[in-house]
Amino acid sequence: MALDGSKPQFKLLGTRPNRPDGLDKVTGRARYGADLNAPGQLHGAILRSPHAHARIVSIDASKALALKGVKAVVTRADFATGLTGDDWNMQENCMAGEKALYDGHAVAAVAATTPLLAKDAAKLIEVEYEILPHVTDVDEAMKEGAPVIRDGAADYSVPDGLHPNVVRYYENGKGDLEAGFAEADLIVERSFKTEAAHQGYIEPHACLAQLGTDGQGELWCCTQGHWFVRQMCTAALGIETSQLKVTPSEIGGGFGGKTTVFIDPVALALSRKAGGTPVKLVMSRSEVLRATGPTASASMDIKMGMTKDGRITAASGVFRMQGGAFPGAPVDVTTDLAFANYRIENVHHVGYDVMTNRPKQAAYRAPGAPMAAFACESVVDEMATKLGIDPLDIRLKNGVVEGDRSTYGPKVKKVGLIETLEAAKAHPNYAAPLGPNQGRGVASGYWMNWGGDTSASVAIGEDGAVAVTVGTPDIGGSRASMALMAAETFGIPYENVRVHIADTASLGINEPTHGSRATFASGLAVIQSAKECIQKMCVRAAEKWDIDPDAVTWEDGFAKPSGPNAGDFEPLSIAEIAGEMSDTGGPIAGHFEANPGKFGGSFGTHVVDVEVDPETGRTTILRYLVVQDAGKAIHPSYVEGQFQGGAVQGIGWALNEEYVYGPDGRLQNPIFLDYRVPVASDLPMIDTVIVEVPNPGHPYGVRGVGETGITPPLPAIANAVAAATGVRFTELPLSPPKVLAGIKAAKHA
Amino acid sequence: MPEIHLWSGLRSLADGKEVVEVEGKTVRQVLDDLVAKHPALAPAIAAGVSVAVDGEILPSNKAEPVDEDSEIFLLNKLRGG
Amino acid sequence: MSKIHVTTTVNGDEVEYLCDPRETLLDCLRDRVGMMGVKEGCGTGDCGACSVTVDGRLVCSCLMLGAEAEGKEIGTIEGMADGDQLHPLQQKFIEHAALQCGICTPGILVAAEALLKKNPDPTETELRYWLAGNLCRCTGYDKIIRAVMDAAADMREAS
Amino acid sequence: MASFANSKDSAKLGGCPDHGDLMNYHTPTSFSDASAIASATSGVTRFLAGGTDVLVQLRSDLVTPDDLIDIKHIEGVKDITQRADGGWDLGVAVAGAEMTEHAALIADWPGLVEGMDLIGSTQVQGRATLVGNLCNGSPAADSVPGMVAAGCTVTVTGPDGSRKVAVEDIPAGPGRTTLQKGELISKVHIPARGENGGDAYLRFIPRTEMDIAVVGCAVNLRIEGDIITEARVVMGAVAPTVVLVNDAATAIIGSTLDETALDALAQAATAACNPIDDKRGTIEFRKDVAGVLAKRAAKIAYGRAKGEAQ
Repeated sequence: MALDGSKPQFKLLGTRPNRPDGLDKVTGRARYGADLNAPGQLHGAILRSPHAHARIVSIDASKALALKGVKAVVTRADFATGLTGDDWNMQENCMAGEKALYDGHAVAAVAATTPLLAKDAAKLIEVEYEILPHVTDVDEAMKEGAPVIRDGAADYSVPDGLHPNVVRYYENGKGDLEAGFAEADLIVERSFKTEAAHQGYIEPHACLAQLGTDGQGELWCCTQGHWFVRQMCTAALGIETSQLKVTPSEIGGGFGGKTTVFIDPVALALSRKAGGTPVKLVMSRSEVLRATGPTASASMDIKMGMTKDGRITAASGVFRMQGGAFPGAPVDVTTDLAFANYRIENVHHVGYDVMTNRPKQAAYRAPGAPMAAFACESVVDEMATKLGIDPLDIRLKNGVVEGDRSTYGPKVKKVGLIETLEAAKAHPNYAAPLGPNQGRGVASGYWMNWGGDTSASVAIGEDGAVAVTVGTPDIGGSRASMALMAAETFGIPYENVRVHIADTASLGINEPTHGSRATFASGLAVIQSAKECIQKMCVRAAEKWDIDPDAVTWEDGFAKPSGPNAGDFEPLSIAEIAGEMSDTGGPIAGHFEANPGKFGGSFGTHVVDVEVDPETGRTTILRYLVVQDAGKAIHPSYVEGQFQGGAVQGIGWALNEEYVYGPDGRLQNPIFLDYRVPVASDLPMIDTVIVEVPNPGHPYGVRGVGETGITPPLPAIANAVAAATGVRFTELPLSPPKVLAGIKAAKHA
Repeated sequence: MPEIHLWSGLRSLADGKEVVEVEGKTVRQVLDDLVAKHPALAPAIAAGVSVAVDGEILPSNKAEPVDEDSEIFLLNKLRGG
Repeated sequence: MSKIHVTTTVNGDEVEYLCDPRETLLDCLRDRVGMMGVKEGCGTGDCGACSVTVDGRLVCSCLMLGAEAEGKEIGTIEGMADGDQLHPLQQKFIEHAALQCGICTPGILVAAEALLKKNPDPTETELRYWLAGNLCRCTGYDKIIRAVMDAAADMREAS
Repeated sequence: MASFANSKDSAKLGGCPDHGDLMNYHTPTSFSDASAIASATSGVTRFLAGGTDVLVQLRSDLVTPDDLIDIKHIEGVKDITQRADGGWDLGVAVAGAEMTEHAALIADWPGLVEGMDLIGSTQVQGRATLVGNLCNGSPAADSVPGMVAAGCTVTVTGPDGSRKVAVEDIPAGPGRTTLQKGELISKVHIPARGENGGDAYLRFIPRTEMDIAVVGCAVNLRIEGDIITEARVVMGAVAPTVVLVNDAATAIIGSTLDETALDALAQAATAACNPIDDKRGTIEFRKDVAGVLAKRAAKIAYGRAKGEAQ
């Protein structure tokens, strides 16, 4: 579908009305995953492996079951058998089978009459383990002799001779690397590492599950995508999808980490075993950190060549991605997007998906992209510095524009990288004076965005008010943007639209709110559904006026004769048409089901100023600017919110967040005290500039904005620290001990 | 005829070719033809790929039309957060 | 099994509950009193989602036992609005888009209100340090800080 | 004295058919009663004041006490009183927030109070106490170096009555104290500030708030003219317990805190470190930063002693 050129002036899009769910969320009324109770419910608790890698010899739950009030214990034996591929991985991750594969891996679960009793009972389940050697580092896991997590996990893509822990291999490239490097005046080659970071949503996973022995069930849970939950749960339990109705609660953050399941199949299995009694299961924070998320960690080698005047001649990268005890690290995105900012003739990248004894990685905001950006944008920055070229200028010179051949193959469509660079250059932050021990860093990043399975409906009420029903949970204000797009399309007030998030029984399947797709894809679905309503209302008006439906137009909430030749009739409002709908053909509703493409990627450029304490190595963020292409900002406040939130998550990942494993393979920092996400006093205001290069693939020009924002911060901050200290750091996080050691080493060198 | 560009890792499964000329008017038809010409690619295609037709990434809709002169790139299946 | 009987005041109303000695005030407020606006994000006092006031003092309800609430005055997000009249902080949070997912919002509102009672004219830095124990993963805090500062200015003008 | 027993028998895990983990909650109204309860029990005992460590341990399944003794029902535990000699007595349940709202206490002992104030969030400040921080036994406890530097003592009440103990003699190692079974701290005593004195506490954390100290340093000193005549320097998080570093004090006594004295101070502070490598910092880092913080804290304390606004 083409950009709607007939509507250059929007009445509502770009305004900032109050979000429809605002009142519920500031009064404590909004109901999140853990906020629903069912009469007679039981409470679940999960027993988790304290070992990084161990064979489960036996499980004896008799002592737990002997407690009064304990109603059910489940182990892997209570789940479906015969699963393969991703379904098997998901099931195995929710409940260990033969082996516990990481510290925190679920091995059994119990349902009892109170939460404390369930917790106590879980401790009484006796598990005999045979402890196996473990590995938690990506480079170690690839070495000969490293413990094998699971034999036979590798797919077709892995060449012979690699360690069985390498389960996927990806190689892509074009041009002639050798010739490209030969042309270069400057070649920089460096290796980089990033640690795993957790999505860090403040709401732990929670659900309320009921599953009868008749195979019919209901599930209430916090999720980014309840159809995904339904598919996974029914697969894990061996029931048909239609038998399970999943209703999403309000969701307390997800950032990718709630696009899969961890506890939902377990709660359903407990309910089934307890004879269909509802079971509530809520994770603790330490369970969240030990057994859900995090993102992959990475080990990367980058080599880039540049001419004296700053043209990139060649780039190559090797990306080793650690995704925990299962296949699925985002090796493809990391490799394909590594150099995607640039027009480069000669490129080659190789990616390895590597298993270790860590929790199964889950998607985290632009999964795979920030690590690659850290490596690549650090090297580009170093080259710019060495050649004495302004870092924005070097990106302006090499940045992709429409028609360029992308580094990963296809031609580049209309994108806004150059516009973000120009806006960053013009921003006062880029000219702000810097003091001693201060430095400025720049980096750009990209996310290609997503369409995906999408289903929505729009229905007209008897009074002309509009009910919009979508299947993408509202994580960050998407109800407001849906209502704005519907109201804009109908030409009615924003307040006349109410947006609902449907359960899995009420719409066709929907992918989750992920891939920065909700405003694009559900928005598109809402607009198209609204247009279908409008078309039907025009038919009703035409019938009333006894003229051809083609002679009726829709304008600002009214059906009107399209011109003097169509006849002279008083315009009919949406309310008037709705009031008569029973007598004019019945209900009026529109719907949309598709898997839309043309989602239009989003580029962003960040500029950050830091100060590094040379005596302690601590980095303070002084100023932060996010410039990003939104295509069209439907509700600018929530677009800015995405920019700011993404940037701050990136700041955390760059400076202090990391998974720390001890020699015993146990996670050492499974609480927020030591898993250090940024706090309010760590940060300045996060300045934003919304660039709008409309996406031709959306009627209002929307591009997804959620993910790009976490991609530039890692390199931007590393580049700023390099400018402030004169030392190039290649391992994240830039924690004070690391930075101070780097400063000291440089002094002695 | 439409051309399908393969990522490097796939080329060994297609007699070393980087570009394969295929027949078909939809994504499904050209992928079927690709596998018919190079059966070793079957597991890779079955594992799921994203397809970019003339620069536009099509997540999974195999009914999307392909023109005579379309430039098609296979990409690893992409996923967001 | 014997439980502890507690009589306490929540948002001005007297309530009674029976609790296990191991249950936290957070558990009791949610499961025994039905104040679901009080959220659990960590259970270890690191995230502030369960912030309430006890005799006017801001605390994490996960770091206090339910049994300790005997005779106290507890304030939660549910008691913040005056009937159908939102507190200026609540109104400003909506207007400034100071929430995305909203899970941290009740705790931050309760914490911000406690600050403004003590200091009606905080600097941005004072506010940021006061709220350092309230984690928000969505917003990067920017719009939260703006909303509180704006509400504070309005409240000063109104008083 | 009220006592709520959740169950009577000693059966913990597995022994009791009704329930698993049990905990008795006691609310004595005198320290002798509290001591008697603690003396009588054979299981794990914890005293509950602010609870900011006890509840975390309970929640994390690290420690589920058999008997939890809430001491906040004892008269006087929330009092801050100035003695006739100018010193201060603090009740054991005085929360951090109550100290930071006490202008006269801050005027006397800004460093001691800021050490307390650095613990946790605003919310934690509403509950956390000096004594809880001390008895938790963490070498990284933020309030302890300041107390030791000030020369604080505590009253320990036990089955055999009460005795006064220097704060530095309480910690015995990570998570351990020298308190005996049935003993608990019943009062904190802060010396009189006296003339021309100043104290300061600084800690290093990766973020600006909410972290456990990677290194902490308290300095308390007195001057005559520009010359330092008395000093106590205490390091935190660099050894199994907080360390009173006499060499560091010696390095600045008799000086005007000139560069030479500061360098000697830093060296002595670093030399006193016997830290570990852990998730919060490396040995090398802790040693380096110990010297840096000692200098910075000494400068603040010196400025305060001179009456300069800080």
